[in-house]
Amino acid sequence: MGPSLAPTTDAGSAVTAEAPDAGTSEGRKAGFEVRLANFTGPFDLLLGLISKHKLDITEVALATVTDEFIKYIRRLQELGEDWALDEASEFLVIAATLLDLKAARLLPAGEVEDAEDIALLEARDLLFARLLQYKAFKQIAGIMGETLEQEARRYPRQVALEGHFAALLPELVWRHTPEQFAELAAKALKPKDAAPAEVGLDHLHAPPVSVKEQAEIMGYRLKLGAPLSFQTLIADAETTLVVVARFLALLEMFRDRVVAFEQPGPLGELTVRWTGDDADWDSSSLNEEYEVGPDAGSGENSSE
Amino acid sequence: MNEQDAAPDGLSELEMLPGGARSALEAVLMVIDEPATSEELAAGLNVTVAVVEDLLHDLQREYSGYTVKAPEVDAVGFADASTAPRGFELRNVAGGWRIYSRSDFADIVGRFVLEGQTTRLTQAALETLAVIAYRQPVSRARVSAIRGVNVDSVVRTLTQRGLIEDSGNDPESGAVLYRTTSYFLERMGIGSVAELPQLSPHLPGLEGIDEHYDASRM
Amino acid sequence: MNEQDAAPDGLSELEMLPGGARSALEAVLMVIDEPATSEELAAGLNVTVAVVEDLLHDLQREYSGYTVKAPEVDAVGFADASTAPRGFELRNVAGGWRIYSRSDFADIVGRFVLEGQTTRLTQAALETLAVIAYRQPVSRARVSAIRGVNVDSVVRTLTQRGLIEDSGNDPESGAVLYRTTSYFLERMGIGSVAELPQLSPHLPGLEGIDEHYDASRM
Repeated sequence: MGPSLAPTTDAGSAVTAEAPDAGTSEGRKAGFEVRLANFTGPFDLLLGLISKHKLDITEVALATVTDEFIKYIRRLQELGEDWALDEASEFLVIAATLLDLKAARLLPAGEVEDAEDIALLEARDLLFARLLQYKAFKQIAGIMGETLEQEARRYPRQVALEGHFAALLPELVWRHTPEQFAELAAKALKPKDAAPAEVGLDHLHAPPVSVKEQAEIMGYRLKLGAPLSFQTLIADAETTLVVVARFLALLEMFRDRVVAFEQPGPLGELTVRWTGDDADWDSSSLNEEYEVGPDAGSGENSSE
Repeated sequence: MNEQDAAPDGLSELEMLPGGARSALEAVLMVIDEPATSEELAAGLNVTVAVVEDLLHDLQREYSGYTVKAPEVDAVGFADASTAPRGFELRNVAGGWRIYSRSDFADIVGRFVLEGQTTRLTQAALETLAVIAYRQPVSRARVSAIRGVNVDSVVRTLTQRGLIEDSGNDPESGAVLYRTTSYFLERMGIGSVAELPQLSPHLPGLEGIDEHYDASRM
Repeated sequence: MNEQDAAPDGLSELEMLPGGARSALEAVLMVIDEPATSEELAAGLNVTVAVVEDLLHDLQREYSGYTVKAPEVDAVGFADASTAPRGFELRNVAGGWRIYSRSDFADIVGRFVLEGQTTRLTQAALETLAVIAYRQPVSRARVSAIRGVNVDSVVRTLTQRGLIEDSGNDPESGAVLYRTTSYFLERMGIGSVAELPQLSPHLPGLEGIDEHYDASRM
């Protein structure tokens, strides 16, 4: 089960993100709907998107996808759905994946020369490998689900031991004092996962990167006045994740009308210029969606 | 009891299943833990009590090795069951029917049961017992939620060991509730569960833990 | 197989009992509450593993309605089992043998066995379980990476359901590693994880993703 993606006749058409409870009749329906119950993860969604766009990733307008998500998440928030936060945080993963994919696809064929191009191609392969893997697991999960269901139709015989056999059991060795037993109880009763108050971070491989924080860093540099190329802006990025976060941050800042872009042509150098008239601008005006990333407390180390 | 159209005994529906009503009844008998009355069995199979009782007696005789001519025999027919007794028997104890291992094999079964038995409780069993002792009466589902693992088999072991027992059903969920036994108190060397040491020194700040678990239970 | 005098396989003792070794084995199967291995059963019956496995397969076939000619048939003989399947079956799951009600009767049996009934797993839980089953032992981080989402709460649910368990820590990262349990095997009706379906046929190219996608959608 994935998001319900009705095929669209017009690839670039406007999209609608429908509420989970909206009338979602199956079948051919123009547009794109994400149904909460069917949404199980970014790969799921990405598979859906690729499917929708017939695998031609260059036709996936990133802005469109972004808009789809933002609308979708806003809608959820309006509805007071608790899931919105989780999904918003997953958006970053999707966006990064899409960016990788798109960047790789945009490379002119046969012109793989410098290391960066190769790295991008590798990223694409890696992504496809991950998608394939995910798809395989998804199918296997389907099979396992059917098996479990089928097997649940068989009930094991698990009856209590007949009294005369139970009586044969050797007397238990019991060495616990009431105090030791109480200690055991205390340990057993202690909540295993202390609280939902804390979000687990141990699933993250890379150190957390906050889009807001990156926006703050770039805002600081750009506000100095001189236009900077994207290359310059990411020159000090230690990981790909930081690059992605900075790119996303720029998109957000663009929406916020504090930066402008110039690019002479496809694959040309992207120049970023500060256009905000508000010298006090800071990342707090950015979209809430990004704030739920692994590092929610952005502002703290904002001054680089 | 439940009139079908043409079949007032309800048999026709069951006869479509492989082995028919007899096998359906066997299926039930094989997995129920508590003895079931003819009425309960009849209701579950959707046949009349008379039909169920006929079937029960047929099965009982068949398991004991007598030749049975089941009434619903057809062309293929279970032309007939073996004449050697099976390893199990169907018994009517205190008004309820259940399958037991045949008493002829008690020595062998007893030996098997003792094999690999330990005289001490596993850590899992001890912890489960502790949870039950301090939260009784309590359902398996709740113990499971507290322990974070499925406790079905451990609860069975503890019951078997006489340390806990069924104390009726939860009025709301209908789930079986468990409590500790007097044998447990004996082993602990205390007179009542009220004498169990207070948990509070071991559980700082866990007030309201009950609600937490109940909420997260399902 | 049935040497009387020297009886190195231990059968002779059992053959004196009504129904012989076969029934003795059945009797033991009646009291186990989790799958028992051939070795455990052999030890309990005091026969060789080979003998027990022959008997197990005979019983299995017999319960399923096949005509069995047991090798140790004697004059009285279980001249032959019925041709209709019984209401129960003997299965080898999670590395052990156990009696189950036949799935044809699930609806009827379900009316009696309310407890222990399992709710269905969500799609997210199934996918996580699949990844853990095929990649075990595996950390949550790795499962997360494969599924592209945080799996913490799903892992907790699966642990609570007894389908997966902690299997120690990764020597390098120190992360908790998870593996499937024997309860998982039981629920899947397989003997070991090696019997899970092959993953490779599900790894074609992305072409035709539409169909797959739609097909797997519901």
